[in-house]
Amino acid sequence: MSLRWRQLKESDFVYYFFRDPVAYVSFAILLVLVISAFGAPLFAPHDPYDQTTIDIMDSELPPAWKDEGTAKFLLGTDDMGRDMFSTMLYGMRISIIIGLGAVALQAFIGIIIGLLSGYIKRFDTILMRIADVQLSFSTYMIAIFIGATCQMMFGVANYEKIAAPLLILIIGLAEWPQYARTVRASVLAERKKEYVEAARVIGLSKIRIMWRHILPNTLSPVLVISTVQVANAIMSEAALSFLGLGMPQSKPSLGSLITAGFEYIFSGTWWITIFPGILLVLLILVINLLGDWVRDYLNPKLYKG
Amino acid sequence: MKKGIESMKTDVLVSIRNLVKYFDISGGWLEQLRFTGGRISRQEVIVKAVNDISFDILKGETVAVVGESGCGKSTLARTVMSLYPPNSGEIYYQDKRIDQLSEKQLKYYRTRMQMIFQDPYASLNPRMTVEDILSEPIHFHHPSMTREQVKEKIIKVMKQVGIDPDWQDRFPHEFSGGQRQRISIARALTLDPDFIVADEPIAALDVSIQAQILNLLMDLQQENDLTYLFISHDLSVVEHISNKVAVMYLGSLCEFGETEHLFSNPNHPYTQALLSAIPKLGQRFSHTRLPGDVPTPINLPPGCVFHTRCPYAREICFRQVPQLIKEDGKTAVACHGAAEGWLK
Amino acid sequence: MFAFTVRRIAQGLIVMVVISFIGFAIKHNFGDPVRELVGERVTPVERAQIRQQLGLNDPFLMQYGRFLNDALHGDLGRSYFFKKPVTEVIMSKAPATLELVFCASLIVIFLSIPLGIYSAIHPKNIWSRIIMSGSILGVSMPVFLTAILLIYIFSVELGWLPSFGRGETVKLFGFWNSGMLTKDGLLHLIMPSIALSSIMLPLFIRLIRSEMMEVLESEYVKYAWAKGIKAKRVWYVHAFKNTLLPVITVGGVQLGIMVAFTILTETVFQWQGMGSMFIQSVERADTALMVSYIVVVGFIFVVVNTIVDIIYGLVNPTVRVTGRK
Amino acid sequence: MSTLLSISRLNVDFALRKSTLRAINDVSLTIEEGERLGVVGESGAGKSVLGFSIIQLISKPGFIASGEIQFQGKNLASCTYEEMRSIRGNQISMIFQDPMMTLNPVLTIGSQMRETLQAHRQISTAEADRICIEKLKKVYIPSSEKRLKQFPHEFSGGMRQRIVIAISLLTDPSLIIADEPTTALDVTIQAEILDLMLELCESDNMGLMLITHDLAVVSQVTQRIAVMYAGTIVELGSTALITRDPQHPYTVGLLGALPQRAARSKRLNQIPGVMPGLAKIPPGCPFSNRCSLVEAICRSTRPALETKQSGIQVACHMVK
Repeated sequence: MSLRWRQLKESDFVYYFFRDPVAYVSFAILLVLVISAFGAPLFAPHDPYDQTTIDIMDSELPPAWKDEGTAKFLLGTDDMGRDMFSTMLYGMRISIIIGLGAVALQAFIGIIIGLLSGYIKRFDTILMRIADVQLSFSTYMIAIFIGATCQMMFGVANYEKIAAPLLILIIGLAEWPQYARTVRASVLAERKKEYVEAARVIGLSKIRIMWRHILPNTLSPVLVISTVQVANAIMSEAALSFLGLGMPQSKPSLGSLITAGFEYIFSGTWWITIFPGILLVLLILVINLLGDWVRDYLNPKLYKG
Repeated sequence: MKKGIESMKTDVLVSIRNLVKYFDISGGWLEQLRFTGGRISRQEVIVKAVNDISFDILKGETVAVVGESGCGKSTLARTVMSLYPPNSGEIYYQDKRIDQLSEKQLKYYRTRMQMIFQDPYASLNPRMTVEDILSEPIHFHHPSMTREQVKEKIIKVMKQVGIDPDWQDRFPHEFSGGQRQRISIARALTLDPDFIVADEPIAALDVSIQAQILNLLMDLQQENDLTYLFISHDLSVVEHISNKVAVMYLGSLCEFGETEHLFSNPNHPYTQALLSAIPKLGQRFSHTRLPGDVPTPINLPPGCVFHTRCPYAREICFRQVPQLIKEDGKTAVACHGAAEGWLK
Repeated sequence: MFAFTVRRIAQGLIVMVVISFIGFAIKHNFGDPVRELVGERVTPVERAQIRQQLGLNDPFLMQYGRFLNDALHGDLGRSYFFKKPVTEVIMSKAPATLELVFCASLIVIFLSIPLGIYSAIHPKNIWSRIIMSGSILGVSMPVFLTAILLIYIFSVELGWLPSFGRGETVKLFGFWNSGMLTKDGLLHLIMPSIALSSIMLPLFIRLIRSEMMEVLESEYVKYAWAKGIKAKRVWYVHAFKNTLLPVITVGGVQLGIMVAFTILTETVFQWQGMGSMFIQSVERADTALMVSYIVVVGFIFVVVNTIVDIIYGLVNPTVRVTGRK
Repeated sequence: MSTLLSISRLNVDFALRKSTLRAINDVSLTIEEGERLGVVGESGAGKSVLGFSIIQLISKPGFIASGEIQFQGKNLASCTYEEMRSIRGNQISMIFQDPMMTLNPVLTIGSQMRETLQAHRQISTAEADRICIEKLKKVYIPSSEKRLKQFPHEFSGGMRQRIVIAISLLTDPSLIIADEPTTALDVTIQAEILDLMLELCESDNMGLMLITHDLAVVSQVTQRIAVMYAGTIVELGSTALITRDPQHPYTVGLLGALPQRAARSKRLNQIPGVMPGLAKIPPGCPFSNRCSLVEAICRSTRPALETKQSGIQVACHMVK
């Protein structure tokens, strides 16, 4: 244990990480954001889901430093009278959960399909054609289509009830080709290498070679795209919510908060949109910055399928 | 079969008979479309990597396969190792036919035949420690062996190839190219094989390291009673290490025979050109120029594959594929000129 | 090259068939053509009759074949909401979207290439750092948020630019409503085009930069330096020509994707194009219109991709001569 | 004969994140006009860096720390960018290792040849084409006129290397630096290319710096050899003398390791260990940790390159 710890401490990864201010500052901000999102019930001064504590008379109050603001609501309130700060924390939690869930699903589908089509020629053509079509269609588009279809299937009311798992499913189904292509390309590159032939000469089975030899060597590019994909999934969720295909106003994500505020922006009530907007951009930005850093550090050739 | 090849003897370890290996690289049917002469046609693109090759490898000897890049020598090695199924022809290991066996039936032969690869950087899995790399074959083929026995075996092979057994937990990237090649050799030795295919084992190494690895291979052959199929493009290395040489050109065997005899008395015009091109220390060149370039293995020339570049080619060479014929009892040559006596 | 082109077009056709099949499957399962045709106030008996007449009880594949045949003749069904043939509705909305995409593409192409090249040639320069920081911020900004911010700053706070609609338009060739010929129309185009290009532009800059930096490391660029060639020629001829190849492939696809982003932009700016029409058709459960949008957008993507592939083939001598990618 | 290139006390450093490493350590050598010099060493010995430092194209993060490179009355180490550009590809041409990678895949052979001429001379396109065709003929490329319109992928590896050689001849340079020009080629092609280079150097009285790991190749083409080890020259002298009777223990070992020199099927003479990386070069003689003749002085004092009894310059305390 202590040996592992020391190895980690002495590794290049840690060394370069602490040498790069962009990397550790981004990481620190991300850490704060994630902790405050998941600790929302502890940190938030108000509970936006508890109808009894919300007073419609408090609606559209500006931030505390404005003349009409009150200290009770630091960043003001939204159109329903919910405390912006608390609602944003809860909203960020939903955004992050959906983002991570969707990426887990994409990665699961994508890695399996990528491995299969990279190693078994028969699957390859058809699976990659599907992935190509889906990618050339843009993942947003697919997500919007699936979302629209789901909404028609379930009806608006039912859709809103199961919005969170449904969004994970929609974004996951829309974006798996990214993973599949990355994994496939790196499987194709790895399986040409002689260590795979060496494993075959030993007589190991295909499944074992795939699992023990090829998969571990495709993980660097997977890790690199994972960070970017989390950012993309959060963005997709926000876009879907903005179009009314995402989280309902009663349980808003950052995206649906921005949507709700958009109607009021012309009347000068900017804070309902701008604050969640800044938080959303900050969240995505730090993830992207970390993703860039990880990519530069690992520097895998992100194989262009 | 053919007169040129010795009939099977008991001391034949591996025998290759009329081996043919083609690769279809035409892709899907849309990729096969061609537009020629005003009409659309479908065309398969087939690389004829190995064409009808036969020779025997006797127990304890080193047979080298030489040829320029793209001549099919590596494909031959991999087909012999059952990494590729041959399109036709047979491979025998101690008189047992092994080219049509399933992976399960092959399991025993996998312990008898092992392989060493060219690129010391690609041939070791970068995510496995030396111990993992060396123990994997043992665990797979001898699951009943205890942890201690496996450990003992690993230490033994590591010592044999000259790697400090204390370095078992290290990863491949912590070793130099020469050391990695030693580990790669150690992996081949863990199963105590009789027969090792070495595919350009020293091509990627520096001169002083090449000598170390060649010496190691020769030592191991003595200690472990090994038989080698040694693939190389470096003729001076081949001359040094092998008992017999097979010269390949464009997927075909040009000449096969005892090293000393073949080097001092090459019969095939291609062998002659190849030998004359070896840079020799302190001598000016006197090489035979070959006109033109090597044709692609996709469109093999008819007749003798070498006729497009052969300075002696005659009419028969354009039509008829020459057979491998043993002329003087020592080397077998596939050349009409040599067979009919008009070459020289 | 000919065979290559044939291949690309054939692949495009296959994709179109798949898209139309998916589109039809959605329509078949969720749409109600009877309602689209005659509305809700019809007795069940009449309803069943109409169903029979329309062939809605036929096997799925037969109906699909009919759908395909109709689509090939330009008939994609009737919109329930607009009470008009879908083709007509889409034709009236398409110019708005296409003009928007066109302007945004111009912004992307004319800004990304110089900025990308500059930051690749001088990676450590302060301007390159600013470009790169700006582009990562741009990549992290959702399109609709950029649009909202633009409206807030330039319409609400400063009052310089109009915040919604297309403004004054001129009818061209009898069907094309163009906003690009009047001052008002152009003013209305500014913010939506910027918003639409806001995510593509940084992506393109990053793409061009990384591809170009890779090319600058290549052996042949080093050889060009060793030949004593002037820096400008090395950068703009040797390096940039090779950068173009991957950028064309990825870039073409991305320009197609821009059509998808019009949905978001058009919604924010209440731009009367195909994107906002699509979202409205989803809200109104106007299945025929929605499915037609999918098919039309799919068609645009396929056409763009095919053209891009063919251009790639023309630019790349390896493909041009051998016909293999 | 007068001196064409004279390198004196050249040091090249690589600036890494944590430290600076010396890749070329105190190297001095000369090339006379029309002379062919071979630079031999294993990978990492610094021979390529030496070649690139002459034309000031060391890959980042390498830079010339000190020393002079005198070429036709100019010190290349202190030339301005523009001065250097007008020398590269003009008076000094370079031939790279892998002909598959050195030619730009999207430009025709003609435009890649023409641009070289036009970068250094004020000439018309027609005149440039005439010179290009003339040089292509010189390297035995048939139907040269047609070739100018073709792209690199339409040529085989050997043909491409001929084209690269033709490009290097365009401006009639007085020095060609060839960095492993035949390593990526097959033996038969290698022999042809070397033969061609030798012929051209002799007919045009060009200087050649042939950088390679292959002693046999060097011995066939060059008049003098510089043997490099870990960033320094350990032995420098006439090719005939060194191949016949090498002095430095490293050269002795290297020649002994060649299968050509050994009896068939007998063990080769091997040098134990590996060449140290730049960060791990021992103090004193860089070869001391692998040398069989090593004594105390070798571990403490760096030997200088001196002319010994044999007439060869050797950097070794033990050689008289």
